Amino acid sequence: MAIRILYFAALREALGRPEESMELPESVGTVEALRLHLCGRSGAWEVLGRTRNLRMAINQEMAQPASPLKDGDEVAFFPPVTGG
Amino acid sequence: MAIRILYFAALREALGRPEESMELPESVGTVEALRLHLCGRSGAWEVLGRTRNLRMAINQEMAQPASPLKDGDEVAFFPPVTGG
Amino acid sequence: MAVRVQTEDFDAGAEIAVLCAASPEVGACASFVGVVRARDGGDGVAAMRLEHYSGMTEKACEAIVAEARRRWRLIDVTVIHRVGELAPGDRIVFVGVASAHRGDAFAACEFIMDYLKTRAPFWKQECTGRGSRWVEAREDDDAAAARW
Amino acid sequence: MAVRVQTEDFDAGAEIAVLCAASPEVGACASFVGVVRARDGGDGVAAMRLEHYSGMTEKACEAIVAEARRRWRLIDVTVIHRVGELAPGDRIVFVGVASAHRGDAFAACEFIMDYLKTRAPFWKQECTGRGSRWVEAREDDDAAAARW
Repeated sequence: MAIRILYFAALREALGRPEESMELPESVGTVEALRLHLCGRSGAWEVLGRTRNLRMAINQEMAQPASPLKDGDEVAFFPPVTGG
Repeated sequence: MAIRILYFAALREALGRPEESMELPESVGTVEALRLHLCGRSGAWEVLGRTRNLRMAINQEMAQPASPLKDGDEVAFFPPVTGG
Repeated sequence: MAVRVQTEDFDAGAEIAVLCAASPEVGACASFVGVVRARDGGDGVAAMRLEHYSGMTEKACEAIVAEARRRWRLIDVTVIHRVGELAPGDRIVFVGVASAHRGDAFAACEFIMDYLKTRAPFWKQECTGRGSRWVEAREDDDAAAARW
Repeated sequence: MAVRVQTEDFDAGAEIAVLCAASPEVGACASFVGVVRARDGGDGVAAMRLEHYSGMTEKACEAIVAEARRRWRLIDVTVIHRVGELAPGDRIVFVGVASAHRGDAFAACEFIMDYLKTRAPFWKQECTGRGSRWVEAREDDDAAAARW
């Protein structure tokens, strides 16, 4: 299935990109599995393994690690928020 | 001793006056004694005996029944406040 | 710090702007505006009159602000209370508190309002179609002030 | 109810006036203005940039306001959050809540701020004399949001 991934703030800077589209392997069915899959790219991508309290959203709603992914989803990774 | 007494809101209306000056008898040494002394005038003055939670101030500071009076004091009687 | 008792209306935005500019350390400004309700329960309110104890009012408000400053870390505080004749929809009271962080500003602003309601010598008289009446003190307000 | 995410400044006084006029039953309007502190601890802040997740931001703010409306009796709510480049002393955020009585207005206003701070996807980047850095989330803010 095809998904779009967005990165924000310090994560966006560390990864050098605000977003990407990708075709997911069969084995990647949750947002946590996606995070581990992206960590596997190594180099800068390790940031997805060591960002404290990494936040994840699916289709603009906060997601849990076990939240399932489906074709066409917009997934986002970002650090804890600091607005207000 | 001579004092000035102020009345506010419903109390002022019931008593038909916003203030008065009076020479206190020797026996009236506290704000509570003053209240009872004024009640003794009877008629409308009974309102000082039956206003729920009657408030008293001496020289523009909240007073307790036992607060002592001295010459030149400005005493005030009023109902519970309702501003804000 | 400013405490003002006045017949004129106030400009909440201008007051907030002054509070926000009080120091480079201001990060938060909590404020409150009280309004004359046009309906209070069933009766329509045609007009309201605010009586106060001139002299004591200012002292009482200043004492309340001083107490708030003892309890929280505040940068600046403004209290404005109107007196005299007011119409439904009119603003009655403004309390604004500037602080570095929002927790102090919110707590102090609500504290000042709760104390104003129970300790500052103002009295409201409402005129409805059935005549005028002095507003009764609310036990809710005593309970709100007793929390602090 | 209005939620706005914008680069432009806002007029807190005008927003409060709209909230106060939302219904004849409004008796209370609690509001909050957040400001870019010119000093944050020791370092002087030269500029700030607010990044957000367009689309999710608005949804998150609306969900927070909806939750506040479930918890308290509110008449109207306005949330404005600025994004983009800001300077010290600039206003960042406005939250205003109109209600019949002040207890609901104060509680909902503080709740909305606490939730915005922890649940709405905004990120602050500060520029100081020593370069730029992403502001760290504060545990205080998590604790504040967890109270509700």
